[in-house]
Amino acid sequence: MFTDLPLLSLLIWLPVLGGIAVLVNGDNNGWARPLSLIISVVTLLLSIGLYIGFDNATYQMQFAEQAPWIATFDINYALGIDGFSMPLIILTAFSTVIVVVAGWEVIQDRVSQYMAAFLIMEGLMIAVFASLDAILFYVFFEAMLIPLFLVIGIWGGPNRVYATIKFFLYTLFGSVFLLLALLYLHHVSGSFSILDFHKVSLTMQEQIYLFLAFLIAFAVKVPMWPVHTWLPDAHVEAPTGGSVILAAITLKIGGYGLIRFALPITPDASMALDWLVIGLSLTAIVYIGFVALAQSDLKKLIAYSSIAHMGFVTLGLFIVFRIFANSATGSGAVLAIEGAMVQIISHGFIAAAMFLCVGVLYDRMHTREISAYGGVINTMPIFGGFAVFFAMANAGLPGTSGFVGEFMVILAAYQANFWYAFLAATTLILGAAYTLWMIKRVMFGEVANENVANLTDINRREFWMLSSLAIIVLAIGLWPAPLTEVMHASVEHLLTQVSQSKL
Amino acid sequence: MIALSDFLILGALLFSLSVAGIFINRKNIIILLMCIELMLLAVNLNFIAFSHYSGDIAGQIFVFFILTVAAAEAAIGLAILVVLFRNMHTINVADLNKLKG
Amino acid sequence: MSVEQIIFYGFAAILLFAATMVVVVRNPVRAALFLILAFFTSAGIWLLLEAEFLALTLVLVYVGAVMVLFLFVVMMLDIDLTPLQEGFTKYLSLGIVVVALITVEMIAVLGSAHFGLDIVAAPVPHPDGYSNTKEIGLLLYTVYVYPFEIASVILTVAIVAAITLTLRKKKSKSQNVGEQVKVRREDRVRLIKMEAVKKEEVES
Amino acid sequence: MEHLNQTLLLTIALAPLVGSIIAGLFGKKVGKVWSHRAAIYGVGISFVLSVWVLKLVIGGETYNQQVYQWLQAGSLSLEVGFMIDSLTAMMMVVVTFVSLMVHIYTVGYMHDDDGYSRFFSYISLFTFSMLMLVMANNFMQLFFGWEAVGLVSYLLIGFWYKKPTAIYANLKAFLVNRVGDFGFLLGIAGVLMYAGSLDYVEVFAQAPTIAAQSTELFAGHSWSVMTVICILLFIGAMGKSAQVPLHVWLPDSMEGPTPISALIHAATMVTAGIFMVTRMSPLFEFSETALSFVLVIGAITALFMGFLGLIQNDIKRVIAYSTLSQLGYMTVALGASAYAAGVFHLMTHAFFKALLFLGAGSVIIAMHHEQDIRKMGGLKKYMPITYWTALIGTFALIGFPGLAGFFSKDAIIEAVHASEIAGSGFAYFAVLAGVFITALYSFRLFFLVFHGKERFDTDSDHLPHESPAVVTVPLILLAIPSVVAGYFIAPMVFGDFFAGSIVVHHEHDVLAHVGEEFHGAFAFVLHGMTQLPFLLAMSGIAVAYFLYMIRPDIPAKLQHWFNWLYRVLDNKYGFDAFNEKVFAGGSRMIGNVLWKVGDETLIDGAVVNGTAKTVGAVSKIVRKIQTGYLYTYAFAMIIGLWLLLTYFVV
Repeated sequence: MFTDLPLLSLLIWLPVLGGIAVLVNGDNNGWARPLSLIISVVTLLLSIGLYIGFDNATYQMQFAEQAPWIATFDINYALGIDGFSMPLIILTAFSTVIVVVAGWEVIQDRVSQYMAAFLIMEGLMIAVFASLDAILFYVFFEAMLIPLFLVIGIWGGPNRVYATIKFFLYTLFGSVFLLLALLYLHHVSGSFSILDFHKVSLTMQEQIYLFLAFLIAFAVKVPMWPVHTWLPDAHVEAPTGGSVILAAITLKIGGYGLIRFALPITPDASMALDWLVIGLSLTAIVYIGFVALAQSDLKKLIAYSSIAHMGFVTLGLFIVFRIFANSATGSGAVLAIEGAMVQIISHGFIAAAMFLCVGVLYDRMHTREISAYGGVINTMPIFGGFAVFFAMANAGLPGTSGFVGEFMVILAAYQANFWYAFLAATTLILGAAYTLWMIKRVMFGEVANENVANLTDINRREFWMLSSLAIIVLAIGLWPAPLTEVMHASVEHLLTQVSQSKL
Repeated sequence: MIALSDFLILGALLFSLSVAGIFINRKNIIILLMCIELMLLAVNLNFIAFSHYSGDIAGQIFVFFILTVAAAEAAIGLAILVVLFRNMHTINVADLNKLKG
Repeated sequence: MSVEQIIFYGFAAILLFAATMVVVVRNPVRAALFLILAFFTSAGIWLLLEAEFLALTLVLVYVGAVMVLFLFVVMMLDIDLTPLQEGFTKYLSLGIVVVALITVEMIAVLGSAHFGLDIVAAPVPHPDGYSNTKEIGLLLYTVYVYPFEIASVILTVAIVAAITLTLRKKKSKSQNVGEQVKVRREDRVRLIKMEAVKKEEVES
Repeated sequence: MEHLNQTLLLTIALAPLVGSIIAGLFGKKVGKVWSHRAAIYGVGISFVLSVWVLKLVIGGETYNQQVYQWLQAGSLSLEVGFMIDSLTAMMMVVVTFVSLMVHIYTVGYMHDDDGYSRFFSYISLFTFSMLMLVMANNFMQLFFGWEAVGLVSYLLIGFWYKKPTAIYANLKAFLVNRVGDFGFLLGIAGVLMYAGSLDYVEVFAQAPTIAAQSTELFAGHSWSVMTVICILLFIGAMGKSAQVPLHVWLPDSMEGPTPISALIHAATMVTAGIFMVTRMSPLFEFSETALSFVLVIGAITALFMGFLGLIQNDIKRVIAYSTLSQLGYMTVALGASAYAAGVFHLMTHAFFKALLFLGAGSVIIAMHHEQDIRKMGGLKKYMPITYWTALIGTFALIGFPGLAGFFSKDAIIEAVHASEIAGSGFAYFAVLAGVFITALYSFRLFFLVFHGKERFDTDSDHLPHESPAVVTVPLILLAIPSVVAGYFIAPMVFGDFFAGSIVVHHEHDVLAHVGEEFHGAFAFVLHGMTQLPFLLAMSGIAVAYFLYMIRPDIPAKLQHWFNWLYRVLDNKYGFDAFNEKVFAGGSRMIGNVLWKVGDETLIDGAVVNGTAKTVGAVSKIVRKIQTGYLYTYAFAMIIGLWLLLTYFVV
């Protein structure tokens, strides 16, 4: 039944138009929240239709739609998904529901605009994942920043102007190179279709330049060291919902971009420059792990931990070449790519949950300083349980989704080089250190001060919000197979693409 | 017979004069507007001369449009001037520096 | 010297003189009047070029409407002329140099070397019964009909814009019945709760 | 249920989990009583079924099947499954038995605690995790159980989350364990790389091929792959089984409630490392280097951690150091390829050490949560059951002939004596000296607690009295195997009980060597009476009696004379201070430097904001051109016009 519907278009335009409807409806009649919730839930249900109707056996683009958009320049409204983008779309739809719920009581100011921003952003982000036309991708890639920019700029913290400008300039800086690369590829291939880009053959020099352009564009998004410094600032200033979307989806676009563009379009350059990406990823894991240890601001700490976790994504994507060189069997390479993908998805849930936890505390205490807390679990036992659970997930405990991706990538990294695995595995120690030290200082101990003593435990809304995330995190951790199954064909296809020289 | 070049040179001189006018009357916005009208006149002259000598009436059509637009421009320009004067009590271009950073 | 040449040079001389005066005179009223002269003479020159319709349009539209508008504005505004004259000589020399350079270059390009009679021959005069207006009209309402329509829209917009810009909003004294009917108690009456205060405290 | 099957095994594993969920998530709703009932029933079911499984395994059955596929990547399939053989079955029985005892005991011990249901939830969850660990048939699941027991340990050490020392200790425990897991995970990755699978059977089948390969970790130095993998795996065991230098967390973990000290930090979780190495015996056998490494680490732990037990005054810490030392013994056994002896000691140790801890807990209840042994004494007459069970536990610990500890420990000592791999000489000395030390500190504790004068307030109304039945019954039940478990030595150590699960290469087979002189358990006891270890143990008791009963002034003097030595011991060889300063402080400092200098100054300051500042500076200059005056722009336009014109003309 789902194949008959233009499901992707629905997923894109329902939230966008719904967002506009919420905006038009305004703040006065109290419909902004329920309407937004309905729209986001319907979108989520529709997105689950993607999973149901998805054919695991093929790497071909599914649910494809095609219509001319700007015929003069051969730009098409081409949509389609494969095993990489489908889980990300569901993640997006899910995160938006969570964000709407998270902002239910907290946002009192300009509710309709807040909700509308997130709904529109949802549509745009789904469009980013579903676009098969380079220009379409680029347009959504950029347009998505606008609602996020507004969310941070309007509902953000005291230093939000600095943070938003930094965030915006950083990402724009990256995307300029992306646009150049796409235009050049159009020049070479005579089409704007991403799938045609995959097939075009390029000289080594062309590939190097294109690869660097892609890398800069997506490294900023991921973010990779050393272009990561926008993230902590943006997170710290963003409202909870903004942080959730930022961590859960926006960063993923970086990893997705590398999968969709850099690896298949420029496989030879990726191979030649894999040392660069691997080096930066390992730096991110180790360096950022230490930096996170030194943070005194809850959100900064989690933001830094996000960077370290995303290091696994880029590491997993680019160790495949070394694995090919080292072993005849390809299972290590599959493990690496799927590990990166699982890490992407899992981090989406865990980081979202961590930011929601901080949000829960911030709503009550209006501070993010770790030193202002202490003994929170005495007054908020249920919340404490969730916080410890998500902290463990963040530290990569087996049984939670945080473990799966890291485990797969570390296993694969060993097959590339022992020292890669060695450095990557330090996250076991560092990740546990910064997360649990934070938990110790915030949650445990005697009640630190009167403010903590006056805390009330989470209400029903917050409980369901956190427990739905907890269930998913646990489910993926205990049985990741349903998640990885959908990717197999696409991963295999990607591996054949990267292993074939385009010279 | 009058050569095409004569008309063109006349147009050029007219244009130069109006440019000079902009230079030396750089504070009086009314005269600046008048100089712009003169400039357009010079351009129109060129159009008509070319049209005449090449026997193509399209040039005259363009002059027609230029006249239309110039009339519109003059009307709006003067309206702005009036509003400006009403609010700032001056038409001195040197005082119109609100955009200066 | 043929009649045509005499007319041309005569008109050209007047045109240049008028243009110079527009630029040089300090009083905007006089400048406007000289501009009118310039339009008139150029209309004459256009007649030489067999552009009768445009020549008349120039006189009618420009002299009759635009320049009157100019004069009207100039006279309506109470302009203090003294500060506007500042720097007149300061930029004169620079202006003359730049303008002279431009002129020399333009004449070098447009002069008889490129556009002389031997290169561009004078056209054959049109036969009797030829109507410039008719020709323009034919073209204007066929080939250029869309630009023509757009031009008309531009004019309309210009009119609207000019009126809107200069329109002064006066405080309307008319009553709005709707608002009067819609009014509620809260809009008019404010109930204030005040603590009862003893007399002594007030005094202290 | 005639045969081993999935339903049976799943029931064993999941029953405690169900109990845990009932007690944990619905503890408030079902109330205290049903919380502990749920947990105890869960573990009880597991125990009964585990015994059943053991019986089936003794009958010759084995089981190895997947429950579900966890993940598939390419040709690699990661599964969750169970492998049941004699080793697993024995571990299951030990774990569920001790766990059941502790569950029952907890009813009394935690009676008045606010977190009653939560505690039951945790220990049941622990039982589930531990069962998953031992029943695993692949490395992934092993690692899952491994980390899960670590998590529960973290939660339980920090059970009293208001105590600053407790939450310090649990963080420390988790992090130190993570250091071990770091190595363990790398080891697993290595296994996957060279064996192409994580399934035990497939990996073990490939062991010879793996052993034939070598790798270069540092350029120019060729290492045997098997050595690298085994040492990495053993680093995991070092963390979990608290071997030097990753032992630092175990003494601090005594901040947790006593029942979990017995269950997790003495009987079961800390022995997971021993279990793991035993399970991996088909791999370790291929690397003598790794075995030597294991042996030496174990020997160091066995001896030097024993010393520390001599000067501790906290009743639980003394037992904790004794646990460390005993874990060292087990590790030594592994290093000497006497896996069966190691596992046997694991089992006997689980019984008597749990007994000792629970006995200590009983004393602590009686002393109203006073743990300092200097403030105890003469408790014998107040709490006879605790006294006698503790006496049995202590004798078992020091290896008194006839009790459980004797058989296992003597087997280890004999095995090390027979071993010929590098480091066995030192290890033999260490385990012998360890016997004396063990006897000394054990009886120091025993005498100080139960004998001598009462050093507490005897006038008060709250005189110590015997604990309730829920406490004493588990003590008695644990005392029984502490006595009799040793007689299983014949099948377990010298027999073929572990034949299917432990692989020992002929040239390392010390137990076979020792076994040649084994003529039954009673002969072993009689033989043991004449041997050096027995004499050492007896002299240990004698010295303890002399120092702490006859001349209590001497220890103080000794402490005075050997002040430097005392200080070294008191500082636990400086491990804690070193870790605190170098690792904890160092990484915080590195973090701060990277953050302040790397991120804020270099990247943000120089590059990001630097760019912004450069742009600002340039625009400050450029802005001067932008006067905002119309005529300036007109002027610029005209100049531009002229320039263009000139360009085209010329």
